[in-house]
Amino acid sequence: MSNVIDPTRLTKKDFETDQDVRWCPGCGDYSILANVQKVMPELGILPENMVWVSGIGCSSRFPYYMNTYGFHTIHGRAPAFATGIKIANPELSVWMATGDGDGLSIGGNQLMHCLRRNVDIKILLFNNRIYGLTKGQYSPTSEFGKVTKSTPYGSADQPLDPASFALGANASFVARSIDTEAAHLSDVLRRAARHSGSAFLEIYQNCNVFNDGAFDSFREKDVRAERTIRVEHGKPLLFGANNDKGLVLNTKTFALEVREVGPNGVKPEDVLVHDETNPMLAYMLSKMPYPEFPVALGVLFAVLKPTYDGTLREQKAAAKAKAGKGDLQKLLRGGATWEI
Amino acid sequence: MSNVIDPTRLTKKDFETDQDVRWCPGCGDYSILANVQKVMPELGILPENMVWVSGIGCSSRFPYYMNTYGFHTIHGRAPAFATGIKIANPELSVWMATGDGDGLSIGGNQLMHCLRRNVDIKILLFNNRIYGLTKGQYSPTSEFGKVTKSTPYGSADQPLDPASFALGANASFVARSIDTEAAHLSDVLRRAARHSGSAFLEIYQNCNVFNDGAFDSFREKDVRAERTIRVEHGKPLLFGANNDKGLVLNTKTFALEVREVGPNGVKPEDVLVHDETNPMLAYMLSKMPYPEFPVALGVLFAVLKPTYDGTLREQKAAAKAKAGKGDLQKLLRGGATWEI
Amino acid sequence: MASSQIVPTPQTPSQQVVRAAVVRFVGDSGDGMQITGDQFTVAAALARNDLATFPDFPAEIRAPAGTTYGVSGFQIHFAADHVYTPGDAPDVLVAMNPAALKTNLRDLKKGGILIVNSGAFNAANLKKAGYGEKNPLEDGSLEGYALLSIDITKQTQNAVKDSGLSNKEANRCKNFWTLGLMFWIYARPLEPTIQYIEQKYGKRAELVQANIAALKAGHAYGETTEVFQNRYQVPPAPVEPGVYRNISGNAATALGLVAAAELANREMVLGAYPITPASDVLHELSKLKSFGVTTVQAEDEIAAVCAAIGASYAGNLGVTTTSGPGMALKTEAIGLAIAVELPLVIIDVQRGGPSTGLPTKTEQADLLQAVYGRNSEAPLCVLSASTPGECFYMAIEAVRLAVSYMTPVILLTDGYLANGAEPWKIPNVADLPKIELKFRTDPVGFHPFVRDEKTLARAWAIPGTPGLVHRIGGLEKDYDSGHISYAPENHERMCRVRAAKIAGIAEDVPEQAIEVGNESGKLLVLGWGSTYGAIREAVERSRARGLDVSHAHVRYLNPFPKNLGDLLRRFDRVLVPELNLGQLVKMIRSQYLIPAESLPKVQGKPFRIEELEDKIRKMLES
Amino acid sequence: MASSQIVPTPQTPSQQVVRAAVVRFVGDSGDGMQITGDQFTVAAALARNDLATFPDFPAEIRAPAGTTYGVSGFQIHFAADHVYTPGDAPDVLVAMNPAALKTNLRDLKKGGILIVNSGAFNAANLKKAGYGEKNPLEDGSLEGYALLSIDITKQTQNAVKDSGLSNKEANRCKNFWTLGLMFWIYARPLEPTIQYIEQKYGKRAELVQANIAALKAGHAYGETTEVFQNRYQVPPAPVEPGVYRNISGNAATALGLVAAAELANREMVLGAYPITPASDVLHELSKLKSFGVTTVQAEDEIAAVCAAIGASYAGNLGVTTTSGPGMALKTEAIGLAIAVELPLVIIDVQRGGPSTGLPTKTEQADLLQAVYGRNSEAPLCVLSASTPGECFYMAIEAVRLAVSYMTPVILLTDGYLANGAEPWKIPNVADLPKIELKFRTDPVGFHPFVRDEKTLARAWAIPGTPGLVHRIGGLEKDYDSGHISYAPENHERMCRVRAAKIAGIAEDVPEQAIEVGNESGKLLVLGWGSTYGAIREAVERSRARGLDVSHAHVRYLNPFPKNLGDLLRRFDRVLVPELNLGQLVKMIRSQYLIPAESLPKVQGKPFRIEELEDKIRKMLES
Ligand SMILES: Cc1ncc(C[n+]2csc(CCOP(=O)(O)OP(=O)(O)O)c2C)c(N)n1
Ligand SMILES: Cc1ncc(C[n+]2csc(CCOP(=O)(O)OP(=O)(O)O)c2C)c(N)n1
Ligand code: SF4
Ligand code: SF4
Ligand SMILES: [Mg+2]
Ligand SMILES: [Mg+2]
Repeated sequence: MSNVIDPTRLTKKDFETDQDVRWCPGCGDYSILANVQKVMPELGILPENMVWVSGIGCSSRFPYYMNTYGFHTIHGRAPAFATGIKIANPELSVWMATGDGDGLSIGGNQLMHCLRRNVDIKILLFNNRIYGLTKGQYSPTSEFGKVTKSTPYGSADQPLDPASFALGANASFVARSIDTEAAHLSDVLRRAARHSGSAFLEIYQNCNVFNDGAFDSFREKDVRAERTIRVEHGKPLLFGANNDKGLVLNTKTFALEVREVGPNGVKPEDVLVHDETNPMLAYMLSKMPYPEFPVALGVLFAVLKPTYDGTLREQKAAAKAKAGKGDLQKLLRGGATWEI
Repeated sequence: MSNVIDPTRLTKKDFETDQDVRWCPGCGDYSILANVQKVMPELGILPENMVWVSGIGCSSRFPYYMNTYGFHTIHGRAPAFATGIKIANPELSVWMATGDGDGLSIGGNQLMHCLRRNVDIKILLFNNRIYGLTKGQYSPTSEFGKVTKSTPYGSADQPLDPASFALGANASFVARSIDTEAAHLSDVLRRAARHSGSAFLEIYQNCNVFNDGAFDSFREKDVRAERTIRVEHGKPLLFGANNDKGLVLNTKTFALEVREVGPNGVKPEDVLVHDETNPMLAYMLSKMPYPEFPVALGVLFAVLKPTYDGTLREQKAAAKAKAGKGDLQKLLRGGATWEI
Repeated sequence: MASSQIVPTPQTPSQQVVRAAVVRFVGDSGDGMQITGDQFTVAAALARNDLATFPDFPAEIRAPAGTTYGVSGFQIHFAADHVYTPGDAPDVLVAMNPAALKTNLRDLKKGGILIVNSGAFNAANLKKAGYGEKNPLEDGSLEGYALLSIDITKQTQNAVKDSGLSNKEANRCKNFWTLGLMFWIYARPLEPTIQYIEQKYGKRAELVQANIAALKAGHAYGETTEVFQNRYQVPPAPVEPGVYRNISGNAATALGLVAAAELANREMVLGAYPITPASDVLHELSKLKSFGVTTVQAEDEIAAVCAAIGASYAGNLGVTTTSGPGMALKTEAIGLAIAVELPLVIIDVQRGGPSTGLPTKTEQADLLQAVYGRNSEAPLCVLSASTPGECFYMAIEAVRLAVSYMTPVILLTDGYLANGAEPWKIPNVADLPKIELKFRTDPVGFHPFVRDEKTLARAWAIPGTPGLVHRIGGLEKDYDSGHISYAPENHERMCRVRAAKIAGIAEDVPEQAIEVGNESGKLLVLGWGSTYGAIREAVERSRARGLDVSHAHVRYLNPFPKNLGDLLRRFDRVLVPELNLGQLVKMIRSQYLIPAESLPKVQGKPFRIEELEDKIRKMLES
Repeated sequence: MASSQIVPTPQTPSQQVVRAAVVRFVGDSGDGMQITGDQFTVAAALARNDLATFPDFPAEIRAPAGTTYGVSGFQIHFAADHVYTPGDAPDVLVAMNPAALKTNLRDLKKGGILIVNSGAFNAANLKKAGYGEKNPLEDGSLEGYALLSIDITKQTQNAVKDSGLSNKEANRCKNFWTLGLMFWIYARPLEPTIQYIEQKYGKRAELVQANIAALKAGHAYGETTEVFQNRYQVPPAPVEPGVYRNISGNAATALGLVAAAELANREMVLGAYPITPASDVLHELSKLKSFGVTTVQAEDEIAAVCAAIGASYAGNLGVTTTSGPGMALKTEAIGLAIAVELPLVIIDVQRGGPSTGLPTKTEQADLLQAVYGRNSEAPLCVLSASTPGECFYMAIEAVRLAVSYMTPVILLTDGYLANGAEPWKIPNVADLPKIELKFRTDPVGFHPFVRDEKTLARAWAIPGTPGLVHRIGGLEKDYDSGHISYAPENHERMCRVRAAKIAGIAEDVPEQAIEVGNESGKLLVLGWGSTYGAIREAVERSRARGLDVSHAHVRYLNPFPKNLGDLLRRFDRVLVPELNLGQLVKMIRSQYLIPAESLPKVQGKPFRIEELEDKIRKMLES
């Protein structure tokens, strides 16, 4: 066939569709799309062997813009569709795009069970802390007291932190990034892509129409270094424009503290070293209250454990190996029979 | 009226119904019921001001046996019903009974959102690690590889820990107890009852028909002291028949360790002291792998934050105070009008 | 009555009286067409025209400028006579860019006035709209219309150049320039809009000034240039005296619910999950805390309805609002509300389907789901509203029936009613009948399923009531004690009493009336919901042409009014037009065994009056 | 044919030939009545009787011993002629305790044999059963029956006393003692049951020995005591030659699905969430990994159906199984499957409702939900099975239609079919027709909604296929390109083509046949689903009495077989008996405008043949 592509020679173009992209001009979704389209060719997976699944929301329009197989399903249930797809054909690389409403409000249960089962799919949650598509109601990640179309008196809900939620659900891979930071986002996308099991990646995404500037206080160029911390496995948890601040454990109170590092502060050895296999540390990092603490970005947690689809595949293979491919006639005859 | 009861003179009898209790003989649910009926009179709440809400499952039959108002709803949604009840009438003391299937499988989303919102209801999750009512399928808390009616080859799911899940959902009160330990269970019930906000109490419960002995390895009399640790706020995290073992933090690996305490082991001061307001510690305790670590029982976490219903109530009161009780005629006239 | 023709004739501008007009504004989402339409509506209302409006939003939040799928529209029909619909085809089309022209031109009446912003007809926009290299303003393809091609962009920029606005902001004033021009054409005063601008932009003086300048400039353009042959005047309509406002269906629904709560003297809990086109009911109600309304934006539709049921159980009015896909999710819980017999009001603002379908478009295809879409025998009451204003009264009716019969009631509205608007005579609150509502307090003879002999409603005994402590649930209950019962005959008895209770509502609702026409005859057009206006107008026009046709409109869909069968049988033929593939017609045929015929339409849009007239003519000729 | 009377007459035991018998075993959940029933069934089957069985479980897992709601029952009807139902009223009732007697006596035929375990009639049990102080065995209240009061407890204890079992374990052997006695009465060999005991308790020799001892003792009791006047012999039935097994509806459904997967040469993914009475299909299928079946016990019904749809999308056979409340939850996702036109098989094992209702009881009340219970115009195919064995074939049919028409197909069974069983002639796999199934691979002219001209099915192009990369979703799609489209006429075109596709299935399914009776006449009894046996037998009996009545049974509920209307119109009257308040009858009346009459029953139990005969008689007399 003429359209056979060499998987090692894929380019960004191979992942772009000819569909008009229908997000609002200026929406953070554009840069996420661009980054994904940039990273995908590196994976050596042909577009035809990749499926993007989504629910409903602005973010869930994502599959339409990827030149791969795509399934824009119903609100909140993408993890279940993705699970079915992955089980039916484990050869496929299955990706999911969801929003803070789609994934954490109506779809909280599907997401939670997908993560705990460790189905081998990569999940991008676009967190804009608002319902974009339905024009501006608060979401489970909106701040307490947030005034929106549906909460003129301020929301009465305590928000959820997506990464803490994922850790509570026993996710095997939990990471965070920001729409505007191309390099960081690409790195984390690569890590997610390579993870075997459910990879959960929360991306702070600006909705410039209904929640503009939600993340400006830590993502703007001038504050970024002071207000975020980039965690890397095996590296000390340092941040600040001059890497002069660090996270230190107060063993008395059993709590993290931000400390100056250097002559006037703690010694570099006292700074905690990031260990992405440590669930406690990951949980702590996910829950650090802002703005007292910086926002943790990067791979907070990553461990390997059996995947749901892998286990099912093995069980099926083992059953076939043991019993041979099932004999239908024998099966129908089952238990006690008699002949007439 | 003749049936006015003095709330300070309530007895267990006041909370018992005349309905036949329809659990299997020997089921752990009986002792939970007995403990609840024992503790309720202490709260000084008249049965008529208490509502028990449940979903579907053996455990969800609970309301039928409490001589209070009760609503046996549909599978998994009890938290949403309870939320509606509490908002409609904040004077009511609202309690919920659920199971590991009802609360964590189909009802995971409702439970999660109820906990994060911090609705002022008390939630008892009977965890028997099995679906009792539907006769023995595995549940989200069943072990990986568990053989049940629906998983003859062993389950392929990684289980969820209810307490970790609740912490991931930002619950304000998370506790654990066991059906068979009356004193402990009663204590924790009292604490839950007094908590303002969502109180989440997981109770290990034996289903002697479909998952008999699920918790025997740590709840049997002879092993109990060695295999469980009773956490108490402000007290060192000691366990063992002679309180000779303790939980210690390895500050290098940032992980908990079990250590002998005493001349051959660590000093008593090195043992961690339980702080129920520390979410990190709570998360660690909830996730300690068994049997390398003991099972943590008691109040793992408890903090105060605004309740959902309380905030809504205040908003309503404030709005009325500010605008006066709404004037319907004025409202109907709304924006631009014209007269003919 | 029919909107008249407005064909410009070559004479000097003079005020020509027309009985009616249909105007449509179309432009980019960012062009402010909805504000333009709203202000034009207010002007027509203040001039005492009867009117109906319909906005048409794109599905995208903010589609890229210039695209056909980003076009936003607003149509208004205003008249000196009664108006029942926003009109079939506009007399005047105002198109702010090529995409808007492309997607709307075919609706414009032959010879109608076409006002376009030529400033937006640049190469890029023409291409995006799919015109390619050709400019329709120049290639003669618009010859059949009274084309007025004005560079509104430039005109506006000139008008506001002193305001110090950025170019981008200056451009945003285009809509007020256009409005000014339209006000000139229809001889409307500018003052109300000036007041509106002052209120809206009050905080930014430069915006106030610029927008007013644009408005006046547009008006002056009409006055001073000679392109216009005619100005039009639409005399006041003979409407009932009273205080009026313009109201959309969603706003009316929200107000009806609040009014009902007040009439029943109960607080209300709305459990809702946002969904187009129902979200505005949530938005409206969330403002009304001082009326004792609590809104719960739940995590999903299931939790939303369950919270509402919980609230009803505890003695509040539990309400939930949604649209098709959300309805599908609520059905299990609605079944519980039926089983435990608690009041619950469910508003389904229908939209195009199946599945996600056409979320911003209208449809009437949830009827069968509403009546039958639950497991087992789970009867409930289904109502519908026919016009935006009627949503108010049907919402009250839904609450009344829900609390009187201890039952869920589904009120069906749709995207067309929800967003469409009409002038609404504001009722006098004192005149609205109170809703009787009593909680059980007497323990003597009490059990939770003890029934009122007449209504068959069970007792509503709320938690907190001494002496009535009890448990309810979804398992079958003993008729005589309310305890769980699996007894065979008891189950049948309970199924039948639940059915009888709902059937009995027919005794408590108005008999079916004929809307227009005779009480018997050759043809009855039987409608329900938002098709009201189109059917009514089509039947009136047909009767004016001497055809023997009547119109009846069903508001009570389950149970039907008790005289409906008799009424239908008085006609030789019955036609049922619906915005679906034939749902009410199924119910009618099954219940009355009459060969009612279906006129289905599923295009995400209402019927045109003409389509209905054609069908009526054909049926009566054949 | 009718089960004959077994009235004991005072003579020495002799083998009396009867053409049929109905036996019911009832006792505590712990009394092993289901095992007793199963073994008795195997014995009847081996004796080549035709038979039908029905177990009746309590809703409680293990209700406290001695309670009425803890009674577990098993009924078998076996005969020398064709058997269509488990029988109306037992000829023999075996009651192991007072509660069992209390709840079942009224069903026993007048004069029937009543065997009771008098050992269980102690004060405590009598009270729990609600007999108070009175012992029915002693107060003469059982006079109308051939009462055999035996202390089975003591007899069993004596029989097994050498086995070294504890008292509790010894008591558990009662059921085999009882079975031994029943085997004597019906002259059955003990060997197969002995083998069964050996297999089942093989690991514990003392249990093997004790149970066999009990079985033999019961048999000997019949032989040696003189209480029995008669032994009965039911001759073999004239059944088709072949290899038979006993099969329940749930087992047949599971096997049908696996067979279909094999016939289509596809692997299957079942997404299911446990729910009574559907769970056993999940249990059965979860064993069949070597057949390429993967079962996903999902977190809820929504995830279950979504996983199945995902699997279909990826090219497997997606199946989901559930019951009423679960169906309600799946409707939104089923709507998506309709919109994206993917194959999906949905098995709804109906149970008593509304809401949680009567979870362990049967009902046919999900029909309207299956046909209409989705938002908007969302047509799909609905099938039903009439007997346990037919579940196998209808499951295959569901798969065939789903993949041929790229559509969800709902197969309705019910609790009665699910748990009831009948002898089933095992088909020869080689004789089952293959299911044609082709994935699209050709990129030329491809778009995801390009259709087969004949079936109107869209192309099934699965991920992994080079050159066919595409996106699908729940928004409306352009007919000609498959891209998202909100165009009005296109939406109507798509709605109509989806409807036409489903309607077209009528061309591809068997025409409706008359089951029993003439092709035209005075009365047609039209049934569907599990009422098959009762209707068939009632019609046969009525015809034997000379009444002009026929029976037709609809398996294809949407669309109906294309000749159904014509067939119905050949009868003066049409009666539609259903285990609901009248659902099929609504569809029939609406579609064919014939005054079909409803015979509803909602008691959680099947029709009795007599009820139907009565109704037929009344209708033909009136
Ligand atoms: C069953 C159902 N309920 C509600 C909706 C309406 N709806 C569509 S998207 C959405 C929220 C989207 O929020 P999020 O996932 O955060 O996406 P965003 O638009 O912010 O990217 C809602 C409520 C729907 N489509 N289906
Ligand atoms: C919508 C719905 N799906 C499924 C069921 C069937 N069902 C009833 S209880 C239950 C699981 C109960 O498990 P759990 O909550 O752990 O309760 P337990 O019986 O173990 O106490 C299931 C699946 C149902 N009643 N409703
Ligand atoms: S509404 Fe917000 S999230 Fe949605 S496309 Fe627009 S900017 Fe992006
Ligand atoms: S099945 Fe298990 S959980 Fe349910 S009542 Fe019986 S012992 Fe208890
Ligand atoms: Mg969002
Ligand atoms: Mg359980």
